Amino acid sequence: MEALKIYERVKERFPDKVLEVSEKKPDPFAAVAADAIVAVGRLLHDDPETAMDCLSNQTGVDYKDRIEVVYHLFSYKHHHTCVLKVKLPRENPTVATVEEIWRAANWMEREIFDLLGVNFDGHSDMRRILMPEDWPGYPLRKDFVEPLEYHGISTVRESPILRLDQKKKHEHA
Amino acid sequence: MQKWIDSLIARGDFGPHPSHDLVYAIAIAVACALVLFLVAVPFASVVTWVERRVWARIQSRIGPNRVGPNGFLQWLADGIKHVCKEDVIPEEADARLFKLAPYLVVLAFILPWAVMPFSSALILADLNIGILYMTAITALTVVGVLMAGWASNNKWSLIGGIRSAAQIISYEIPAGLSIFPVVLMTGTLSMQGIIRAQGWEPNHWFMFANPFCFVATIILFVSSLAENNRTPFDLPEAESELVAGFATEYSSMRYLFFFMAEWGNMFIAAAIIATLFLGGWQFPRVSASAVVMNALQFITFNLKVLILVFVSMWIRGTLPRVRIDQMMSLCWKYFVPISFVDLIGTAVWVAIWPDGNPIAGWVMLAFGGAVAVLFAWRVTYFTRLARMELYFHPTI
Amino acid sequence: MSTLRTEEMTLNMGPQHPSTHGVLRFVIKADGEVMREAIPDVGYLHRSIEKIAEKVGYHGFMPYTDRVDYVCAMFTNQGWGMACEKLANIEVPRRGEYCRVIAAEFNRLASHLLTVGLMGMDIGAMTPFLHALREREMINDLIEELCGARLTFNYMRIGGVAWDLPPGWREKALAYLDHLDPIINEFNSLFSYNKICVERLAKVAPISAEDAINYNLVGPNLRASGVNWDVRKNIPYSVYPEFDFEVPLGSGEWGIVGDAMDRYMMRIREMVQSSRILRQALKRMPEGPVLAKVVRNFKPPAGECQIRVESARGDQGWYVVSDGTAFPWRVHVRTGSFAAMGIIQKLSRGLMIADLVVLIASLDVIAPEIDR
Amino acid sequence: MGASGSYFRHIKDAIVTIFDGMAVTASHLVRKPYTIQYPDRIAVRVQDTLPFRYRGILDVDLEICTGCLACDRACPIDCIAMAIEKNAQTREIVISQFDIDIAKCMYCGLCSEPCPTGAIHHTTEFEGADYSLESLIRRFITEPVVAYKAKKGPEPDPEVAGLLERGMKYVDEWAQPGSDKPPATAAASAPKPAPAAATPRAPIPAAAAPKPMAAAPRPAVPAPPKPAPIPATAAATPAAPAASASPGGSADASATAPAVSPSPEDTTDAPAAAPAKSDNGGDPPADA
Repeated sequence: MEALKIYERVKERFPDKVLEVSEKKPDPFAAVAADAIVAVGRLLHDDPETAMDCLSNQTGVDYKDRIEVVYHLFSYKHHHTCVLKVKLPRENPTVATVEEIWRAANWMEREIFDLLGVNFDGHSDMRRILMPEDWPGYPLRKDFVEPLEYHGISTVRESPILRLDQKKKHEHA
Repeated sequence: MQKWIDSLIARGDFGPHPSHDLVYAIAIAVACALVLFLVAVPFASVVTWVERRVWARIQSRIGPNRVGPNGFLQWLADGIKHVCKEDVIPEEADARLFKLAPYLVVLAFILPWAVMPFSSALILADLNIGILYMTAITALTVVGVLMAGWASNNKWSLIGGIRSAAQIISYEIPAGLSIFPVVLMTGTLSMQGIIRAQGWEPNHWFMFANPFCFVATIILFVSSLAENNRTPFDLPEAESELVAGFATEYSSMRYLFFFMAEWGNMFIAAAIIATLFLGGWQFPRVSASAVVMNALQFITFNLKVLILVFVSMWIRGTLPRVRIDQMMSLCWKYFVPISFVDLIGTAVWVAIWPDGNPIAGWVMLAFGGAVAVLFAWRVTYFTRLARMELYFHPTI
Repeated sequence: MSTLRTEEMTLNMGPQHPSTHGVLRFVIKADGEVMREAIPDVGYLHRSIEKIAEKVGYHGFMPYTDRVDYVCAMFTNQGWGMACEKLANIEVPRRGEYCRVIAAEFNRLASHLLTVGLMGMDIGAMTPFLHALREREMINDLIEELCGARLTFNYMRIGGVAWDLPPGWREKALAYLDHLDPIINEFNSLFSYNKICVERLAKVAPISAEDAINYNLVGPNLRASGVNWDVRKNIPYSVYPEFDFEVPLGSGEWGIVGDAMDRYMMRIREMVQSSRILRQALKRMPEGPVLAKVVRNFKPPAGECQIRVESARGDQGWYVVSDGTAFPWRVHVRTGSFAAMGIIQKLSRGLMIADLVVLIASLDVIAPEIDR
Repeated sequence: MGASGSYFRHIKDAIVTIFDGMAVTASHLVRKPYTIQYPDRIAVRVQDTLPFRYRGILDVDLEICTGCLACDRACPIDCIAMAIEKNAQTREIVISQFDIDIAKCMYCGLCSEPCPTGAIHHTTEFEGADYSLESLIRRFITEPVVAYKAKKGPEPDPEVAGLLERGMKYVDEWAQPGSDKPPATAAASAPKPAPAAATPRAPIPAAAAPKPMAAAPRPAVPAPPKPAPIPATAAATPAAPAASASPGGSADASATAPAVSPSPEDTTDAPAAAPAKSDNGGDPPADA
């Protein structure tokens, strides 16, 4: 099934929860209300017409004014794919977990939590996964500033070469 | 040897009224030291070089070839390196047991040399329970290994030690049961007695005496691999699972001891098989001179042992490691019942042909030959399959 | 009778451990040799490649993709290239596609050789490992001649490849394939069919098809569970539809469908298929340019896309968001190893410690790909 | 039957497969080892056996460097530091700095790809181990040199001509966008028009070079290709006006302004970085 048709099916079922269906090329996506993602996911997963049995990819994007969680669903039965998005505020973004529908979401949601700071309600194991437990901030946010040191270990290596033009500027300053 | 020392005492070489016991003790100590330093330790060391070279060739590599001619002195370099390294004892370890463990392992490796029948005359002590002594002493390793695993205070080491204990004790049983057929046939436990009961011709070896003995030989060989923690039974030090098993925390000289014992035990295990089943030092009587004969016998014995050691290296280069439950099921489900069948079969065989069956010897030898021919054919097949140019070079 | 008081043992495996393929860590809760659970702890090789992508621009990110999965860097190259091409709607010249397929399939061979070799290493046989690495070296030599590097290839560019095949390379490659096919048979005789190997791998940690899909396993791990899915066949990309090859599936010949032995044999069988593809590709190589015209200052129109590439570790997803500037807004790689690590905790229950090693090796987990 | 059958089948399988495995390993005892005894026991230095495309330590032939800064801009990790100055009278470009941090370099080859003359190129040298990071910085310039400028007609200086020939051969290895192969002969890369007309602070050499790195505001229309490529060996160009695009790789945009270096991790910003030995204490080019 075409992705756009899938979005229409979802829209039939949840008319007010599908906020936007994009024609955006190359891949179209449907934005879903944050509180409906589990219901929509369950629908797509259980409906034999769509049978989205695989959460192929789940990730987050920081758009400076909002954070989006992107769900790439895929059906091994019908070999079709669709993209769902959930738009969340940047302050304390929270969305329900889809772990119960697709187990693969467990680790992917941990990664999103780790790198973008999105909280997943009902997640069974909401810990950081890639970064250390005590790392400050969420690295994939656009306003993340890397700390200069971590437990006394410097995180920067000064470049031993200096451009002459910059050096001159530096001297002027 | 005793007579020779007695004659020296009589000549007054040890003073006018020496204590005989003291002289004997000194003589035994000197003899033991000579055997250890001239045979055991060099063997255990040189064999590391041989093993690495054989292994390397199997793996399309060259192996150590820099120290000395063709890397022959690599073992010396490794030994010196180990001695020079810092001996680390973990803070949390049980230091006394930790230090003691390697000595026990080395002890289990040294003691069997007392009954090692190098030739008809070259044997320190031809005990009338020689083979029993041998099996009993080699099992002493388990104490050392378990102690090392426990004292390291490291969970990986502990698992290695426990595995080793389970393994060595289990495989004592098929190994012991495989020795009994020979004892049944010869009626003696003395090493020399068993060898003298065989002939120099292969069809007079106990391996080919009857089909049961043939199987017993293989079981004894595999069991000895397990007792020495060799591949495919190297679970106690399984490097991909337990890092280095019981030896994880060891370093320096103590680590060296473990591995010297491991390689030395290969010699001992091979010597047991050569003695029991492969005719030991038996050599056709080509010379009247006792010295020449003993020299030839010494060479024969060592050659047989080295071939067996080579096979065990070769197996190490071929097989993966079994899992602990599989190792146990192999022992208890396969080896122990088959060993019992062997034992009973040999008993029946001996009851029917108390002096052995000469035809059986030839038939079994022919069977062995057929296996060898089949094997050679497979080797040729694989050599052709890979379409690689042949390359003969003993050392590179 | 009073019962013996026992205690659960907590073992720490890794991050420095011989069989964790890089730096992984497992916290093992064990009852003697039997594990209650192995909890994976990843992130030791996290190099924030996705963040780097946002800062180096589209062309400049290509060498970094090599580091996403350094065992099969061609596929990450290709995934990134394809994602950018899809965003900017660039068509790669046919010869360029052929070059990509050839390089990628050689890389698949190299990667699978490493995997099957490591399986040997992990269950205690050193020889299969070195035999596999010997063959891998020869492939590396070929790739080195093709693109100048042995590991981090940086061979592909947005719009094609950076180098055409060097003169005489095709003959060398074909000769190598003639050499490799019997070696695979020999490897099977040495290791794959060995009774100990079969006993170690068969019936260990079987994954059902439902679990495999639910946990998003991809590539050989998925096919071993009997799911007929290969991106090369099902969502054809590049010039794969032009080649005749089969997709091997797990059969449960040695035990249960989807056990470690099936996953292992999947790699062996895929090597045979890769060799088939390579022969066809090398023989049918068309003439023409290898690199499409792409501006140096590449700025794809704003948009987002996902690309799926069948890498050696399975379906690799590249999700790229472009905002129309010279730097991608967001890049995300969904890798096979990351998903495979997610299932280990579930599978590990009731396995022995030695089986965990087999499980990791059979899932073909590569640390850099998990952490990125 | 079943149980006992499988019991004996296990034994049979074990014996047969182990037998075969042993035969494979035995057959390896008569095969040649694959090991190369690097570094001492080899007939030829490994460096000499490596393919031409091998990406080893970078080297720069300053004699043919046009000072176009393309490599500097292409480097994704900023390990190349280059500074040029424009002489207003002679309209020559003077290169006053050309440092490469070999410790940082990741050997991706992106710098030598856009080089018009093949001045910056990877050698087959790979032995770079040293005792300090400082000594891994290759400083190619000891005193400012005048950038190479393509001559009208064949290159007069035989030494430079040789270098140029080598450089062009290197450049030809790279796939030329859109152009039909084969590389070595097409001379697609024929003499790159050197930095002819250039305006200060906009190093147009980059624009004139075949693959300008500059940041075009939008994907630019490919410039009209220059007809009649000239054999590289001639190393001559009919004094292509700077405005005209290059012959071979005309695909790329003709840029307008030099881009900001696209790498934001510009560690060179770090203040007080760089001990920066003022006098070229650096090593000579890695050229063994």
